[in-house]
Amino acid sequence: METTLARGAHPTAPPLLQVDSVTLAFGGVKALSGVGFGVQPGSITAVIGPNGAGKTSLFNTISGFYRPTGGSIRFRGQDITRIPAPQRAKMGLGRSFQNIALFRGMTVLDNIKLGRHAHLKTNVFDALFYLGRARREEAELRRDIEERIIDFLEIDHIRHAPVSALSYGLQKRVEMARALAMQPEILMLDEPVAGMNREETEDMARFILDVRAEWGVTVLMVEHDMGMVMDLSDHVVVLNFGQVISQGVPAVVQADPEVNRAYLGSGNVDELRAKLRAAARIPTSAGAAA
Amino acid sequence: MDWAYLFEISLTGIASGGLYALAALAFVMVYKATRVVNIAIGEMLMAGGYLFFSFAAMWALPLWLAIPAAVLACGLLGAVIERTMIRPLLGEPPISVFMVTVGLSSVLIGLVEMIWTADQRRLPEFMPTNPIMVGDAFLAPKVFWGAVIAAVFIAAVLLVFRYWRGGVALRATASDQAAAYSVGINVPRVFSLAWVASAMLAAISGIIVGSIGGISSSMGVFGLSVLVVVIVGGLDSVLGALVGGILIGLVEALAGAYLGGEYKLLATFVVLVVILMARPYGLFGTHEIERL
Amino acid sequence: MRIGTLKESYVADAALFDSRTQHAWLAIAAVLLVLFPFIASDYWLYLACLVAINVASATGLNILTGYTGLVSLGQAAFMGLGAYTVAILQTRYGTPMLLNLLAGGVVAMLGGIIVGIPSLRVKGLYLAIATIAASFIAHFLFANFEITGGTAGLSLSPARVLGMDLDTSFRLYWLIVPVTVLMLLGAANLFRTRIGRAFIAIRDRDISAEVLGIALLRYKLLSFGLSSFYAGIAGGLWAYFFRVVTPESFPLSMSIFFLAAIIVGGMGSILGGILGAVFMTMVPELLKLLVDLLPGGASLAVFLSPVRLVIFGALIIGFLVFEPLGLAEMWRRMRRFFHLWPFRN
Amino acid sequence: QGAEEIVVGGSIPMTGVFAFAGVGINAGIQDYVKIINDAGGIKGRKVKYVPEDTGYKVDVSVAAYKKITSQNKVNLYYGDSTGFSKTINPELERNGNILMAGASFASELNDPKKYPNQFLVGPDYTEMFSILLKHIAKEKPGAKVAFVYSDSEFGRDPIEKSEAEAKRLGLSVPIKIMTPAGSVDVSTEVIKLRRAAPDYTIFHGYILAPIPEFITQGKQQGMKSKWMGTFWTMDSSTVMKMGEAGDGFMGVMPYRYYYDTEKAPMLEKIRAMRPEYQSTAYMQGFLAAMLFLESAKRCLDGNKPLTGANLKAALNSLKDFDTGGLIGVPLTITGNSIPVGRVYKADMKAQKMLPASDWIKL
Amino acid sequence: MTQEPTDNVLEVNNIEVIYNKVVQALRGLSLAVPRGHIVALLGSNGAGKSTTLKAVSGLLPLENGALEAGSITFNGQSTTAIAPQLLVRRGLSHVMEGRRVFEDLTIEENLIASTYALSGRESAAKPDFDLVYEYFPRLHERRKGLAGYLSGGEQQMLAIGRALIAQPELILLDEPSLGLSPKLTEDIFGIIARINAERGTSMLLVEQNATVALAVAHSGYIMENGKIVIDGSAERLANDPDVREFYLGMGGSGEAKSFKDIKHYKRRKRWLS
Ligand SMILES: Nc1ncnc2c1ncn2[C@@H]1O[C@H](COP(=O)(O)OP(=O)(O)OP(=O)(O)O)[C@@H](O)[C@H]1O
Ligand SMILES: Nc1ncnc2c1ncn2[C@@H]1O[C@H](COP(=O)(O)OP(=O)(O)OP(=O)(O)O)[C@@H](O)[C@H]1O
Ligand SMILES: [Mg+2]
Ligand SMILES: [Mg+2]
Repeated sequence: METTLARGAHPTAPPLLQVDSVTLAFGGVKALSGVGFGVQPGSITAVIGPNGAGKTSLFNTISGFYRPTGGSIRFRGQDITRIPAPQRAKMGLGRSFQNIALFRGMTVLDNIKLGRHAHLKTNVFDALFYLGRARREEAELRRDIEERIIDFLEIDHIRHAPVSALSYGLQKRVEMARALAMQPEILMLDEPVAGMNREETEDMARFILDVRAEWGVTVLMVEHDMGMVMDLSDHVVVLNFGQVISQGVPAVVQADPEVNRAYLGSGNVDELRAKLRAAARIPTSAGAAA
Repeated sequence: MDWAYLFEISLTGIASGGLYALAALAFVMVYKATRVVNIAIGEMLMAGGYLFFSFAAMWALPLWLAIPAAVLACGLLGAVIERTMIRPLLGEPPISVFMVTVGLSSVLIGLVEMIWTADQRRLPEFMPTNPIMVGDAFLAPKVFWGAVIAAVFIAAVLLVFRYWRGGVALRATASDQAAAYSVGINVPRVFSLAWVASAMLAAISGIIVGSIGGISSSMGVFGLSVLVVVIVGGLDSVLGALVGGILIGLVEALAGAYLGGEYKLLATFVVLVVILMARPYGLFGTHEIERL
Repeated sequence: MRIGTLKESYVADAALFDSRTQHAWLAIAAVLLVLFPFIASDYWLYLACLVAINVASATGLNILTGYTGLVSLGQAAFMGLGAYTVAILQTRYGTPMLLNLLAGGVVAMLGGIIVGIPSLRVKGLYLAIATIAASFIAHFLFANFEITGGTAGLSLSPARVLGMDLDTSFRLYWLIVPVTVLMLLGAANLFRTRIGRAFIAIRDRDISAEVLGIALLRYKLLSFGLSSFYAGIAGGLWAYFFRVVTPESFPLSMSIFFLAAIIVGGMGSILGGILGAVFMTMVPELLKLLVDLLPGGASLAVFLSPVRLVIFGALIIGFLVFEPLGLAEMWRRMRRFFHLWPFRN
Repeated sequence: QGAEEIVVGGSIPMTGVFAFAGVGINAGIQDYVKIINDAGGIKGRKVKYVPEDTGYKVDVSVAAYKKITSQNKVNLYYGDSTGFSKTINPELERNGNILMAGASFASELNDPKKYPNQFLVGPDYTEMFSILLKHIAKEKPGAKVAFVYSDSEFGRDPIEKSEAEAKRLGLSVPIKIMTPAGSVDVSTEVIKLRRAAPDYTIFHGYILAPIPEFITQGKQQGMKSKWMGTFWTMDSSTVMKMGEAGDGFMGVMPYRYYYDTEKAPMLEKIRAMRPEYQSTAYMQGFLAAMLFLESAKRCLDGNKPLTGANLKAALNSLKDFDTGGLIGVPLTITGNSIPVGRVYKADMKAQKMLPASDWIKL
Repeated sequence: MTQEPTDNVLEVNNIEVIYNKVVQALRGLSLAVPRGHIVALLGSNGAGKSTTLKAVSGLLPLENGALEAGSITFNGQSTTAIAPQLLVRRGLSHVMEGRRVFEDLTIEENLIASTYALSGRESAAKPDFDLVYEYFPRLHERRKGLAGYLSGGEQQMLAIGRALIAQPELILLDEPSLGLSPKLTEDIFGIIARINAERGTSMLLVEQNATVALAVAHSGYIMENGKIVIDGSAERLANDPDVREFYLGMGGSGEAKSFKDIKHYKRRKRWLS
């Protein structure tokens, strides 16, 4: 704690989240090896990297679903490596999931309310009798969610809909709402715009910017949409084979030849089209020979 | 320690475990392809036993005809069950289908009582009656031959799953029905096949079990031990059915011999819980893949 | 949006019964419940008490299985724990009835929590079958101990309240039905709060629930505990109702009965638990009444009895095939159809 | 008032595990009631029999009781199980107008103080054992007797007391084997039994299975034991199902068999009504009805109202009552049971149960 | 094989789809896939793209959906009465949204399962695993591993590989780029183009990434709310101002917009008026 305070005098603030040489293995597969980076408070930090690089695993490690085999994670200066997942949620680590993990048996509203779970105090007796605290707490929660989150994300028309009937894009938005209801200090979004077209991606980008501006929430996201990552982030971390191969401001990362080779590709439609035409001209016999 | 006694008891336990294994195999067939926990497995055995009884004792067919006829008839019953009760629930949660099989067991018991009355009955004797002696240890001939038949079928099924792509189709269907359709697997056929095969195995098992303990409309309780066996072995594992069957047979025999009859079930359930705590998917069951 | 459900405040929106129509229906139901004992015969009163006990226990199982997604085949065993606790307290110590009931609930709850411990690792149907173990272990305990009266079980004197013996269905009705109604209200309240939401989240996807701040083990055990507390109270009522408890009073088939009740009624719906328990208890009786109506009467009964088993099974199957969401869903659909009938506002 | 019907209610297990007996019981009661009604009823009052199926489940059985009693003024009631008899007892006492008997022979019920309005239509299970043991002690003094019984209330009922009784008679009990309910394969138990080498083995708590398998395997292993059973096993058709294994099987039977040709006018009547074989459960139901209605008759004869206490007193007033030969000796009922029985032995060639002893009274 | 450019391998006419007897997802949708062409189908979330594909491949009933009106013909034959697995065996493969690999099976077993698509085919072609491994060498490396543990991109490769085993005439591809890295997206689309060019396989391609979709497609459709709103050649679509703004993310003057400058209000799409 003291060191954090001491370093607070430095021009760069101490990182809100600090990942230090984190290693994670599944049997023989090393999903992460020695990953380290920091997330500055108030920043938008993006983690990018090829499929299977370990981005989601990294998120899972930060939020406590996986125990790292080595290394440490510090949040607000406190070592949280050994703290169980639910506790971390309570401390202010909110997140959304890559493969939508909404609770399909609940309405949108209940899904969002669930996000607040760790911050509520109702116990079984309160709940069974629904008097006093339970009643007050629920009313309070309801107002807060309606006024701050549902309005903000423009999902008022679906608040009573069961999530299973929503299209993919709306589900992603509800995921974000639920993560916001967790009152996070750091909001971790795993591929928030996957499966969205350009227009919907723009909406989501606006939400992310607004969340930071209005609520002062720090954002850590994994995303494959390079347009969005490069436009929004302050800091980009590139993973490959479980290792950080590059990090820095977007422009630096984009210029890194290794990142280009492993991850970005050409990124230019005309170039791509030319490549495709070329690919299409490969003689058919190549397949048979192999 | 009376080693001869221990040996004799264990031998018996292993052999009677073979009977469990065969019934468990019938259960596993259905689970493997359709993810249905068939709680009516005991009643399917019963149906097989009664069909055999009808053919052999009431219609007086010769044995070589009565047995296959009972097995085929039971297979037909399996097909009917699949077509009318299971297939309409394709895609519903497993617990619903589980409950359908609860209803099924009630229907089967009712039908048996309607057709054959609720009296206990004995099946005609058809197995060799010469006692089997292993050294000084005595093994009841029916149990021995039952175990041999069970072993033959389990080996056959293991081979089939090893070398026939139908095994893959079965597992693929269980894993994702829509995707199975989309790769050209005839999902309804897989369902029917699994149920027919399971019902036929159940019939064989029912004939053996019935010839040892007689048949009655409450014979379905045998299914309970079968459930324990498949859980211990792993719901979707053929090998698990074999190993689980033998293990449970052995545990029951030892508990019965050294502790007393009231400890038999208790011992098997304690074993069950201990194994599940160590291996939540049974000894050989497939682990569910859980990723966020 | 439907008329009649326009909310004026968030509080009104969160109320259990949200429309005037519902309030009217509820009032009618309450009046009927109060009037019922005065107009019903002993037979119907007996069935009403039995139904109420089953509703209480089914609701408990619904909390665990319907809402938390942990399938249990041990509900009867927990009822047995409650029933034996009450029987022992009543016969040995003569403690007051409400205390005994509460103790029955608590003992069953402890049993439930112990049985629930594997639920963190063992999932789905593996867990369901592991809970069968609870049935057998409970049976073993009941049958082999002095204090439980061995295989012969225990006989109780009637509960005494204010110097009055609760020894008729009429008198017991006034104990059983209010307790059940209270338990139903408790369960309904539960699902308006974070605890109920946590249960549902665990059912829908336990691993993501954990990352969202729900301590899995704690809530799974809580669900087991609550569910078996309900079972324990129901078992206690059962003990006072039948006044004999034996190890064979709480067989596995009874656990299956409760599971069937919530599935037929509708899992994850309080109304479903009620409808299911009513349905499953009453159908065999109604089928008998039906047989009585047929010409031929008693002699036909011999032949028709197994037919009832078939019909009973077929009804379960039929429901699942044609309405997998259960009676509660049918009810909702009907209500949508007549949603304001007959009270227009 | 004189024309009011006498009502016999019944919780009868026509489905479920006990259905085989329920069907016979039902027919037996029905037939005796018919005989009485055809003869003009009792003092001009007709008898009405109101049965209800229970599936052998206690709660359903109680529901049946409630249903029948709330629709009829019931005087006599037939119950289907020990559990039911115990559960309904407080209700009987409260009601006060009903005398009850049933399918249970549980020793616990043989207690006029605890169960004042009930009786057993025969010896209780402990008494059945005593009859068998008495026979054994006479046939082979000092014999070794094994008990094999099921892990249920029914099975465990007589074991403890009978072991003491065996000692008293100079017999030894080298082994008691309890089998779990519903077990199919009994080979381990047979091994245990063989090692104890009993002269006699008494099975109790079963209907048929697993007795035949026990005997078959026992014989295959060279056991020389004689095999015995108690009432519910002893129906002729049940024993005949044992096939070869059943030859020589013995057991205690309180009634005569349908086909017994000894002097029994009532059996002849039954054979006239029903030309095909009737089970011992039928006899039990028939006799229950006979005792019910005899008690009712005595009450009416004595101008006493038909209350439970009066009916029971009337029952206990039976002295050397002649059952028309259903039971081979005249009856005197002092308590809650009728402690009489005879050992019968299976003859597979004749496909009949033949007497192996005299009537034994305890 | 005779290839006429006007010959349509798939024709969908005026179909309507209703889910759970209440939710109408498609309202009179029509489209055609010319033989040998790649046709892109674009549209926003919930427009009904996946529903269209499921209607074609006959998988709707599995999700409580029903085709209420209209017709679908594959190779001139109506598909409505043909069981889904038989459609696959006749050469119509569907790569479903969200990959849907058999998680408990190894990669090799996933491909073996796919060989059922060849049963009953007259040409009795032998399954060609090598072809798949040649297109996707990564799969060869991991062929003994469980498919459930593959990363997203690898699962997508497997899903396409499975379709290839079936030697289809027409592949329905539902969002193949979902969750794939930019490079992998390019690679996969490269392979899609190759498969089309080398094997003449027709494709109906549903995709959110309009940029790459229009790069490989010959022509395309854009749908909203269960209906087609625009169609035309890939070039024509790429030059449509609305498509440029809402699907390709270009400002009025043609340069790419930055996500940082997005307005809180939006211009209305012309096709909605
Ligand atoms: N529970 C697990 N068991 C075994 N291996 C796993 C598990 N979870 C992830 N992996 C492996 O770890 C590696 C990293 O997976 P991860 O999901 O983190 O990738 P990712 O970077 O998020 O990829 P994508 O962009 O496709 O989502 C992969 O090779 C994957 O197969
Ligand atoms: N199984 C279902 N049950 C009920 N409604 C459904 C179901 N599947 C889809 N829908 C509804 O049908 C409409 C079309 O859905 P569809 O999945 O076809 O959209 P899509 O265009 O593929 O969207 P996305 O880009 O998000 O995948 C949506 O409004 C959706 O809510
Ligand atoms: Mg990921
Ligand atoms: Mg889609």
